[in-house]
Amino acid sequence: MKSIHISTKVNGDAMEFVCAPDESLLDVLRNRLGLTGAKEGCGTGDCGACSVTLNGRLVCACLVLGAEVDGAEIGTVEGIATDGVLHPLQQAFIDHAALQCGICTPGILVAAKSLLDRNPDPTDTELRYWLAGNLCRCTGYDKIIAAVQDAAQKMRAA
Amino acid sequence: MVAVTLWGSLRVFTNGRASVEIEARNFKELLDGLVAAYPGLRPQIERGVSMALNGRIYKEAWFTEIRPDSEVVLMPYMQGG
Amino acid sequence: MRYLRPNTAAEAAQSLADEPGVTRVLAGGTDVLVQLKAGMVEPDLIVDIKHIDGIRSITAEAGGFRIGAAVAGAELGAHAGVKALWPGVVEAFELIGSTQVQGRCTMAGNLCNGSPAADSVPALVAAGAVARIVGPKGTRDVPVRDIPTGPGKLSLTKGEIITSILLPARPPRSGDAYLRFIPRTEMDIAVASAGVSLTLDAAGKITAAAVALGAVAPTVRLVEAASAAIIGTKLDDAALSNLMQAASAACSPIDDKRGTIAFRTQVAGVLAKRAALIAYSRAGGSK
Amino acid sequence: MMDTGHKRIFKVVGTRPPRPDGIDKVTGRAQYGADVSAPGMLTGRILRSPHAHAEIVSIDTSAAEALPGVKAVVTSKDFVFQDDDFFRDVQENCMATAKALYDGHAVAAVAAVSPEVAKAALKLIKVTYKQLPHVTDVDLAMRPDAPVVQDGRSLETVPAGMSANVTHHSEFGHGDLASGFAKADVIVERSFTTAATHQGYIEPHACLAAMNADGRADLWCCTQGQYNVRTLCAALLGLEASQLRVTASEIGGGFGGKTTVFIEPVALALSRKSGKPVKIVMTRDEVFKATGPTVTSSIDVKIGMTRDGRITAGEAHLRYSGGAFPSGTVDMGGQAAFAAYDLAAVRTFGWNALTNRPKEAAYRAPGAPQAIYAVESVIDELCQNLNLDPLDTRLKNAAKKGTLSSYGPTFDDIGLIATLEAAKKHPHYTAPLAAGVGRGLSAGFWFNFGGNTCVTMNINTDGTVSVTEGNPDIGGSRASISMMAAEELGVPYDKIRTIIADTASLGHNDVTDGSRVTFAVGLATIKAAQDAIAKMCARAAKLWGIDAEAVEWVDGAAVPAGPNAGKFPPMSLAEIAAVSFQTGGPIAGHHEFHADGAGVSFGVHLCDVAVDRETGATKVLRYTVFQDAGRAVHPAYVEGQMQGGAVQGIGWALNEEYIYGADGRLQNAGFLDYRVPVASDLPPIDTVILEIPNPGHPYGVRGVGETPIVPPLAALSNAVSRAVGVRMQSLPMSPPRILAAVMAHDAKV
Repeated sequence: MKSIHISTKVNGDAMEFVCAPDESLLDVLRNRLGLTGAKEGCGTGDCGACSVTLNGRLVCACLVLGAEVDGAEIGTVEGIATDGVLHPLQQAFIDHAALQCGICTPGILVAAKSLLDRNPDPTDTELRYWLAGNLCRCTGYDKIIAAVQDAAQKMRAA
Repeated sequence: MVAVTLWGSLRVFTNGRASVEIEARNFKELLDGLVAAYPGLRPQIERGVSMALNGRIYKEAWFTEIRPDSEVVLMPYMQGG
Repeated sequence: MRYLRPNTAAEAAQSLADEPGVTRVLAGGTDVLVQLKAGMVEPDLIVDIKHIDGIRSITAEAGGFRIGAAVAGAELGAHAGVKALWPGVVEAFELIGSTQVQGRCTMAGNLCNGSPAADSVPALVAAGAVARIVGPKGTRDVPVRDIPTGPGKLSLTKGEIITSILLPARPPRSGDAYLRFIPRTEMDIAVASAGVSLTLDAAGKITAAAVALGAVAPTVRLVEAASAAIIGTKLDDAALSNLMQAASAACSPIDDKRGTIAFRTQVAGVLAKRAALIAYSRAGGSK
Repeated sequence: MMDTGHKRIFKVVGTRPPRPDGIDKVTGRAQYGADVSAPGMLTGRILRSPHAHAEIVSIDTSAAEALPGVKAVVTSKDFVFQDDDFFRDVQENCMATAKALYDGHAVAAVAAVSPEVAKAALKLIKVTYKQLPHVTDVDLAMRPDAPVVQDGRSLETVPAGMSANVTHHSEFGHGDLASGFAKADVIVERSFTTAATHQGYIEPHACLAAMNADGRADLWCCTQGQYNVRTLCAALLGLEASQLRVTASEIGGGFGGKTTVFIEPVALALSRKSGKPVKIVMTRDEVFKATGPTVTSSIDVKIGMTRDGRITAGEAHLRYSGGAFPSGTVDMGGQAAFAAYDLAAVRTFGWNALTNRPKEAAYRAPGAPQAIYAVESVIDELCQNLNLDPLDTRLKNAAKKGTLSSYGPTFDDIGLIATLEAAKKHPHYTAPLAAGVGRGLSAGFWFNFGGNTCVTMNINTDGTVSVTEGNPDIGGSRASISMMAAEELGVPYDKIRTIIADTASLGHNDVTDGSRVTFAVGLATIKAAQDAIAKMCARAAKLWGIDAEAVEWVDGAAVPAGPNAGKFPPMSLAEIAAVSFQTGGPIAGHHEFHADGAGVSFGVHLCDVAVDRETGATKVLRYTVFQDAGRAVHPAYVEGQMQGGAVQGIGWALNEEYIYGADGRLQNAGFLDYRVPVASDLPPIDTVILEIPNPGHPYGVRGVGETPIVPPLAALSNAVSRAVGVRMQSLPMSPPRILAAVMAHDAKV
């Protein structure tokens, strides 16, 4: 298999890599770019632990080929905090005990941020459906919903 | 002597008795006494048992003191999640 | 394996036709990458069609809309015009997968995956949608209902790709709806589904109807008897009961991990009834 | 006695400080099993049986070994033969020897320079199988003519003449059943089944092993117990414990499923053979097929009740299968089944049978949810038959201090009645029910464990404290341990950092199981703090020139114990620490022990559901959890355990199940068709924490992690049964099952 050379932007930084044509963006991020924040929980788009944004759209990195992202902009959990300051969502997850084991947390933060970027004031139902593709096995989701709503409220007030 | 309550499926090794009396001052002596008096209990005791002493469960603790008036119940060794 | 990213449909079709090995067309990738991961397929060539000119656009055409083959669910869901004309098709498309999958999945991909349980297909069939196909020998238009021929099987020939799907214009007082049954509220494959499209006269009587069922037969089934059961009625209880019976009678499902024959047969009838009621209301009918 | 703490005013315990692992987890920096790499690392992959049951006639690895880039291939021959049944079962489960016992059973493994080469190498391994008849259903496996999964595994307690698949038999209880049932006005007898479910942790098992030719090895893995991993791997590979250092990664969920080994010994064997570090990461498909789901069960329950709601006798027959290897989980089911009730006559009979399924692993309160589901369902039906309030009926029969429990011992202080009363008083219980909505409730119980535990606490010269414990943090324990250290030492929470040691850095700790960590590690932390305090008091005494006995510790400082001791201002921990080098050297407290006295825990769950009678779909409308936590050290994390456990139980009740085809192969080895609850499936999960202190812990702490998965099964089943007017007897209550029950019922009416 001939490797492909790709130029892309991850969290605003220009990056280049080579990858096999059938290599997923998730494998590229984790194994070639050292960004292990996105997790592989299933590899089939059923758990959301690898959620990232691709040109502003929320996607599962396991369902994107590395070869597809030439010229694209990718956002991962590593890019959510700026200059060492936590994003309100990140702070709210800590404050509300919205994470336990934390393996789903990066994906949920990327997904929740993607929603709040579009809809700063979602209902609980909208939030629950938006996050339906992000499995969490520890929390029962209750505190996740509370944390996102609290962050949304703080972001609206800011 | 200490009266020890056994769980039901062990009674085939104690002539059908649900409770047996053993001379013991601690868990270790109790287990040794049980095996000596009822050799059929040996495999289960070697696999592991817990002891409830006055309602509190001990998983190992050979030298836990047992008094003659203590409530002593033998239980399977448990594992959790 | 090779990865190609052609800029024209003709180029894509030619490279697919020229490849002697296994090929896969990549649009949203939400099925293809799962197949790769599971080792179900090891393609020699993957053709990414997303960079074909015009393939990501939605354009008005003859009173309807032409949906490019690489338009993602989230993009169609944001299109007010299509949503107003064919709400059932849009809601069917939007039911596919999670928010993450919606960012990538396409109707053409959903159709070409060949699953009898594909969500968008019953709605497209009920809508009378037509796929535009480009192949090495040129372009042809084929009704969506004629594309799947069995589980995983299509009427497309080697080298052919779907480049767009046309949702036709429709008469006034028309409505459509799609419902599916899944065990959870999200993230499942349809166990049974129904798409209904209908048109009313000024008095609220149904003059035309199409009822398509999913996940209850090897391909999506357009049920003439179900349409007949409601044409000429105002969806009174007797018509609904006949519709349910006709829909259930048209089912020939399988028992599998997702549902039983009895369950699918029963629920397909229930969904046809409920979808008909929504479509009727959307067409302006009142009960 | 340890009861002095109960009335104390807590300063840190009971507050909700941020977790120390929080920032790492929200920024993506936390390192889980699959997140580390080593220079020169190889990729390990495992070849698995496609058959439910097959003799392994031969394995030819020569073609794989010849493939460029393949550095090692291992089979069962690469492990040390184990005499002991327990170790041999672990080893056989990691790598099959003579037979493949289930779909997905490992038969060989490779290490190669890349995932692609490893994948290609697997295809080159030629395994010749001779397929054997299989059995995956527990009732069928118990038939005398059933295919035998493993012969010669029956314990001495199993009566002769049964199928060789029956490995365990146990009986618990007391009193005379016949006379108990004779006193009943109504007797209900029902049979139930529950499907196998999986813990469903989102992080697949992953490890990185590096082993040298001299037998020295390092292993990084996601586990609930690094010491147990060391014990098992050392045995399977013939290593000395001191030479194998195991480091627990951050763990992405366990719930009991990461209390044993699957890939770790394989990675070590590959590393030993190749001389290079080897990383193995399971795919999700492998997790479902080849790690440890729960038992499946088939249960008969018979309960007699008087007209006024007193239970006169209870009897249960429990048939569990823990898969292809012997399992004693049914013992715990039999002990727990009737534990919530004060009964004069009670008896449970348990059986475990081998089936061609993966070896069961623990899952939150193993064995209890199934048994209690069956018992609580029958109690609910009796309440319906006799028109009794289900809460009052449970209160009338509830176990309390002094009750002879159904599993033998007499209960000490327990919180069941308080928990039931809290549920009765709660607005949820009296909220009006809409038409078609059913309300269900269930009690639940779990034992909770203690176990072997070590803690070291270093007093740093700048007045901060480093705590080292040995249990992976699966529920916020680094926070709760730091809180207990802060409480006992009298210093602020943020002066303490708790880390989890590798196996070389601290003595043995049992696995994180049985809801033991906050109890047992907490207790060790308190004792280690007391040890450090004694040393600090001695230093202060030296500085003051008085006897050590004349110094006591108050609010984080040494003070003279009374007017006779002399008049000195308090000397803080920081002040003592600052001069520790000059007063005798570094100061550390430590404690190593086997913790006993974990208090049992009870919970009561209440739920409202609406069922669509035309499709069998269930919607959970409202859910409230009531549980005795003894003492909630960090209440938000206690709530999190209650909510998470409840939702796992809801999944078990409604949709989660292992589905096997007629060929004995697993049909739904993925999150698409193994349906764990998603956010949109659920309402808020309300929680009410009760605090009935555990007399066995100075702060009153009880384990809280497992009990919450127990009640949801019956709470949901009772709610659904009441909503549709049909008694459900099988889990999960998937829509096809509910619809079939409703249609059968409607056809009769």
